[in-house]
Amino acid sequence: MSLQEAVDRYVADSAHISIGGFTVNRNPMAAVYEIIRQKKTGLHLYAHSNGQGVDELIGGGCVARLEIAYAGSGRFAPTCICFRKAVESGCLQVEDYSNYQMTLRFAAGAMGVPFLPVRSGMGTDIVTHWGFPAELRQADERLPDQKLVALENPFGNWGEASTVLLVPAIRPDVTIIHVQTADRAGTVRIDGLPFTDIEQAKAARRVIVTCETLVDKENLRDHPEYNQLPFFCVDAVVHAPHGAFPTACYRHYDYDPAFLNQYRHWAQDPQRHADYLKRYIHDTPDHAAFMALQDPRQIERIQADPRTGYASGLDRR
Amino acid sequence: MSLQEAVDRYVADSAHISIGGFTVNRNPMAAVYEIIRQKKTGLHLYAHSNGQGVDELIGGGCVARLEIAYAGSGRFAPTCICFRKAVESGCLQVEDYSNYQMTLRFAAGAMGVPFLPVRSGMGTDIVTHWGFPAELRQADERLPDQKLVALENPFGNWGEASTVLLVPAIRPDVTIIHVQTADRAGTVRIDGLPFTDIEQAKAARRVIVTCETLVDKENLRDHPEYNQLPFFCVDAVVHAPHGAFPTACYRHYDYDPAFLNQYRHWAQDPQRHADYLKRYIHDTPDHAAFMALQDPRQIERIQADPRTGYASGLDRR
Amino acid sequence: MTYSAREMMAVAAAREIKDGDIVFCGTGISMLAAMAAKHISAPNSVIFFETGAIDAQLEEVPMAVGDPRVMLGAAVHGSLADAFGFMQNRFTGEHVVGILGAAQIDPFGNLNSTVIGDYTSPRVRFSGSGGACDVGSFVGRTILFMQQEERKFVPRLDYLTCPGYLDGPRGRERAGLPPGGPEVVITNMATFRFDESSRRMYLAGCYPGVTREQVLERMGFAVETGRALPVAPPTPHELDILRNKCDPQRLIL
Amino acid sequence: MTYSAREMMAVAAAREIKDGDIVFCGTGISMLAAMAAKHISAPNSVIFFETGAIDAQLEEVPMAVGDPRVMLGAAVHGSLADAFGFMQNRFTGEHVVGILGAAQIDPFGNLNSTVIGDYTSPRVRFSGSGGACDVGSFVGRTILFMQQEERKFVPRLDYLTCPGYLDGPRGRERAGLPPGGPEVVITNMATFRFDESSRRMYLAGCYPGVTREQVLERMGFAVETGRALPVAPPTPHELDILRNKCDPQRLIL
Repeated sequence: MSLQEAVDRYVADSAHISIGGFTVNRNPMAAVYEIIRQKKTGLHLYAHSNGQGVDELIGGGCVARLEIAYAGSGRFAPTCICFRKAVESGCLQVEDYSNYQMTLRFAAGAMGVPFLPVRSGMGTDIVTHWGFPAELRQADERLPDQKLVALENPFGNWGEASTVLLVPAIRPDVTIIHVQTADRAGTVRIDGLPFTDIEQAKAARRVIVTCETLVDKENLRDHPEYNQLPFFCVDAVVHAPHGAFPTACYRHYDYDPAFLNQYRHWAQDPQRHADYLKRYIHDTPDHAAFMALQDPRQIERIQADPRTGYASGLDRR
Repeated sequence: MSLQEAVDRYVADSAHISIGGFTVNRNPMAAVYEIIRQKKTGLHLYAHSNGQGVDELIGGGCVARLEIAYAGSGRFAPTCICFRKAVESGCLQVEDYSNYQMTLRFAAGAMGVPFLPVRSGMGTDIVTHWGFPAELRQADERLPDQKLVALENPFGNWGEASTVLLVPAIRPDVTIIHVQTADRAGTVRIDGLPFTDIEQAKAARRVIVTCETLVDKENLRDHPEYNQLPFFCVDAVVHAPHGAFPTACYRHYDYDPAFLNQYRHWAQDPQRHADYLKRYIHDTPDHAAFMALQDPRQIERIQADPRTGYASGLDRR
Repeated sequence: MTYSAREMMAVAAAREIKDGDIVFCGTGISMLAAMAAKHISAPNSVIFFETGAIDAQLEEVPMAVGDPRVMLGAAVHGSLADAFGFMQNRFTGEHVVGILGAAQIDPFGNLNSTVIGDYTSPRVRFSGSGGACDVGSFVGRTILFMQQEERKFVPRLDYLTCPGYLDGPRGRERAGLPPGGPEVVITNMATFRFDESSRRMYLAGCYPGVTREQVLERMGFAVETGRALPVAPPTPHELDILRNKCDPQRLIL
Repeated sequence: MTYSAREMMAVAAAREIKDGDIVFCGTGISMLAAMAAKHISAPNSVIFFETGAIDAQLEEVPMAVGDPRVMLGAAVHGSLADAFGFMQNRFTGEHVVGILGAAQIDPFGNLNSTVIGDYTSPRVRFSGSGGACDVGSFVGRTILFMQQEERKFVPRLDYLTCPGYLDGPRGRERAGLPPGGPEVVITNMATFRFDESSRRMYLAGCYPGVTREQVLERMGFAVETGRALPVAPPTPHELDILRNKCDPQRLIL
């Protein structure tokens, strides 16, 4: 299946979607750009700590609501640019959780339970301040009625916990992840840190996987302990080289500091941002064309060193 | 550290212990035999579906209480022999859970929460019949006051669940697992299925790891994604070749059908069982001596075929 | 062509498996049924063990779900938490068919694999639930293997280990369980299904040469027999697959 | 030997790390502090990221906790669930020291990294909690980095993202949080600690050339200053490690 077809089929306007990756790493950018290219709107987006993918979807006008723990791209954007502008101008409804709370919410969806308990956040405003008002929650059956629920430990002081917070499960319509290797049926092998990609995928009704390398089934069966997601969880597998660019893909390429700095400059100004969207996304037919606009010498520079898995010595200023 | 020293130091009489492995696979048998050899008594034992390890500890007179989902060794003993006799004669107190409930109880301990929710078992006698009476539970601070607690879903029908069961965390004094590879500091690499070993280890105050191959730290650092347990979780690492025998260790050796059939024969009769305990365990100084009593041709036969990870074509009748 | 009752049971179960099903296998005959189905009519079914092996490529019959033979050529080696998560998760769990056995079964397809007699001082102790309680709670449908004996088909279980339809219509819902429940009971003489409205077991099929009366004699409770049809004997092809592809060492058969 | 305030901050934090500590690192200067401690006084400390990299062997300074540089030579690549599990688990969590920063801090060491102004229509929106709320909730002790500015040291936070001692003595216990709490606040001018009984911040140290008054001027609330001691400047060895081993590219410093 092509990425155009996968996004067209599984990402409807107003869908609840989640994207994998973490800050500057393994964001499913090819799919993010395709969603923008197809002008999807009103998306309800879930992420834990996501930088570039979340910010581009917001900047691309696709996102109405966001549930997230952290919107930043490390030193390139300690707070994501378009995210910040959208929140401050009141264009984006946000519900805040902590990273572990978001992780557990995806894990609850993956496990098929309505909630999981956590000992994080009691006494903070994350519990008391709701981004989605109670009326919105009650009116929308896609949202749990409550943001978080405190529960007195029914096992007394077992586990030395008098109280826990319960975090509600997330079950997106579709989760999109970008991985190093997948087979044609959809079995996934992630190298390096998996972040919460696997829980996000299992929690979703539909899963789109983009990958650097697409292989036959036999190639992944010698060491099943290195695979994380079986084919029956996956609805579309797309071969998308540099599919995480400008974020990193461990053992393949680094994040691109030049692009990320340039993006910050573009995103800070409405006209520059509009020009960027037109030239790089709307006027390109696909990710290969987007990549063809990059400086090939820079693409060479960010290739991963086989020993370290990143571009050792890369100029990252 | 020697296994003698590790067991002596971390397994006290009446300790709460858990052992890894599953039915006929990767039971930490070298440690089990050492516990029997040291005549530990009154142990409170946790396992999920464990066969040989659980049965030998019970037969060896070490276990007072057991929390378990399944006590069997597949076709060799659909119900473990010593376990069955101990329960039917009233010598062993047992608390029954399902496999997933036990898995989640270890996971809760590993995560540091007092309980986890599950949708399994509502309406069954696992909920209503308690092996440990309420008075015992209230008198013993090492036990949660309740076996299981039903909770009405505080998020309404979120997740299509009206009710969930809460399973209480397990936090053993010590967990013992046997793995293929560990480094001298304790970082662990399991090949093949990990079962619930990792959750069991993380849930425990102390962890003893026995391993087929002991390596230097550098050997495990090229592919950290293949390791499961970091050194700071592990208190003792012991090199114990054939440490899972007579159960299997994937990519090293198969279970030994001859021994397991012989064991069934021994365990069925008190005198034969006493002779077995004396000759194989109490009269041997360590696991190497126990292994030296085995037929070397049979040990050769159960060596794993590098392609399959088990002894292809082994006579298993 | 002669065949044993065990062979008939394995074939009857294999016929219940649809292409694309995710088949949860226990030990023994259930593995044979899953292997046979994959060779005969459901090549795209997925064999799956609670131990975490997904889409195992069985070359030799495993003797336990923890047998290293379940690991060969799998898609993923997960943990037990992963395996049960797939079943509890409704997106995947609804595609799972579970194959289970037990010491006792009642008219609503509930199972006992824990004790005979009083729980606190049992006459006979069995292995306990293992994953059965979880599978019976979570998955879309289950296939149950039983020996046709009066002491095994009982009006009331000594201990309810694994939920079927509990106390009947909407019993699972009232208890808070997900939808699902047993689809078929396969014994050494007959097959049973469950009435859509009463959720009680009825006789669905008798093996060649077996009468309804012979079946009823070997049950501790009455069942409706009016819908019973003859069960076709194993075909030579089915037997060939079972004997020569699935269990050439005769470890299970 | 001259040095910058950032260098002083990194060195002051590195000195707080004990050998054997498991150090939770965020982005920026906290990574430098952890790297410096490992080279100077705590060779057996473990650098650990919420992204799941355990005992990372940093050769280059990561620009984010999701930077692939955190993966090099680690003991284990876990998931986020694993990483936070180690902190919530008391057996391991008590050995973790967390290094955090924020936009605002209050007298009890609670942090805001979410908004300035009203939550529903903020004047300034920041990234949000990330893992900070979890770390502040779970781990044995935390080291907090702040810029010494009046608008950052506020009597009342606009939004409480990450718990310190909440409302004071036994505040965490009343809320149901595990034990723990901030140990030290490190700014570009001074260090602060928290009184054992009142749990309020007090001035613990002033950097060379900084007076108590200068510090107080740059705070929105008063603190006790009687226990303040001079902080030793970075030694040449500390500076050498920091500049040449930890951040030769000057990405953070």
